[in-house]
Amino acid sequence: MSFLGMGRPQPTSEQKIEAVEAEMLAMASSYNSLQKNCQAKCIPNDFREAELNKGESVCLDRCVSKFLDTTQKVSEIMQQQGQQQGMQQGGSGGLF
Amino acid sequence: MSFLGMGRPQPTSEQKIEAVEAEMLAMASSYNSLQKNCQAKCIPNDFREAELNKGESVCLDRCVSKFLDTTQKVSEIMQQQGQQQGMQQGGSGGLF
Amino acid sequence: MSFLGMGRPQPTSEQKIEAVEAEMLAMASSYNSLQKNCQAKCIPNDFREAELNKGESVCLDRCVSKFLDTTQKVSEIMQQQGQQQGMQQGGSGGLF
Amino acid sequence: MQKRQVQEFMTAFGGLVDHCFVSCVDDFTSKALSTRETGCINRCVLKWMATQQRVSDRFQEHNQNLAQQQANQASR
Amino acid sequence: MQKRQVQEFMTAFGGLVDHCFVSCVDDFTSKALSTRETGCINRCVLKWMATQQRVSDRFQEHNQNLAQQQANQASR
Amino acid sequence: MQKRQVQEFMTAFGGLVDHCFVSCVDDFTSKALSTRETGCINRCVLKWMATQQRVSDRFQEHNQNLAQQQANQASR
Repeated sequence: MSFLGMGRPQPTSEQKIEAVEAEMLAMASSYNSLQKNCQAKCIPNDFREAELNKGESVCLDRCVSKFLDTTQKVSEIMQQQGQQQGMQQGGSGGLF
Repeated sequence: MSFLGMGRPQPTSEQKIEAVEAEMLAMASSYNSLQKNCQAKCIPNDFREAELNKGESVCLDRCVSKFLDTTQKVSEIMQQQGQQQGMQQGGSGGLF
Repeated sequence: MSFLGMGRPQPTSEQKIEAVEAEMLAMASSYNSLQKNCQAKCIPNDFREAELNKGESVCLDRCVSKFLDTTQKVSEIMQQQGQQQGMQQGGSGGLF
Repeated sequence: MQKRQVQEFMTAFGGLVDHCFVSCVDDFTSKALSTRETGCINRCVLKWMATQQRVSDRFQEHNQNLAQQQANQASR
Repeated sequence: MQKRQVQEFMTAFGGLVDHCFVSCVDDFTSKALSTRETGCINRCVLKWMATQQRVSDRFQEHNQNLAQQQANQASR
Repeated sequence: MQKRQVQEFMTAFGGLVDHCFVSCVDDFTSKALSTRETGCINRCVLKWMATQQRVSDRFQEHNQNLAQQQANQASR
């Protein structure tokens, strides 16, 4: 589950807790985003039926898979770019 | 105002505070959402005038009414579906 | 940097801290918004190239300038309208 | 944690109200919801709940598979 | 509570800047805001404030009506 | 402060995933990302990082100019 690769070099217990919190936060935001995006991609907005039809259900299943693969892919590319190193070493993460 | 029906069976005082906080939070997010949605529905984006004209004003009034009724309606439907029971009993609310 | 004009009349040290926090928060949200809006205005969504081309780069530079000027302008207009006075004096800021 | 769950529920609930309001309500010639709008909201909520459930099921499956894979790697 | 109010104001202010920037600024052939853009931003802010005020008034009326109804029910 | 940075990174990361998913993935006839989608995501991330960097540089320049101006005013 450590798709952000946090807390690698001998972390203190406080760092461990923060890493877990960060991962939970990542999962939570990823989950909300997953729901929102797959709804937008697979469910038309006219609401003529209250049930999911076959096509919508299959679309959702594939969408979950593709969204999680996209998350994984984006994470890998960013790690390759060494962007996260700067972040983890407490340096200014390029934000300010 | 308890449109989420929280804290019904003999709550402790801590639970009461949390319930009040939850309702305030609900009101705050509902209020921001109300502002945003009625702006989007009633105010065109070209900004040729600085004042609200008659049509826009009436649209806003009706929009507030319809948005709050929608909030109420959504809440009722969810309660009917018994979704919230699971939530209140401390069970996993289907989120994770 | 005090584009919100906070904490002017002899603030206590607690008020100073809160004012600094508020400005940081303002900067942070302004910064995220800056990134999002200039991306949307200047970068097409087809992603045929991984690099910024000349036109996109120049667009981003001008966009940053225009976004920050817009922020400044909005803040000035609101101050003129005396909206913030009510806010700073702890009065109900018209929100609830 | 309890508080977090409430907040998450709040966010989801707010998102649902937004979604169904944007999709279903667009007639501002009257103050009350029309029968058509009410029906649309009803279907919108039920479909949203079904969607959340299905996506949630797939997400949990995915996490279990991942945990399984990690356990297999650790015991190798 | 004070802090919460500041945060809410920040959110609203940020939303306003976003809204007026998206609606009014779309010429990136120069670095400075044009007269047209500046005028549009001005009207956008004033209209936004008027909109907020009107929606806020209706929302308060609604809450007062609701409180009144609950008081009536309780005293029955 | 550390925690805040993590949260900001999380928000930015989530925004990036959203952005590239919305822009690049729209074929749901299969479960796996296609070569075209994967290529698009790759370019999307790299371009996003380049964009963030350029905007960040301009923003810092702006803040330094502002600080300089305030220092000049104070010493006058």
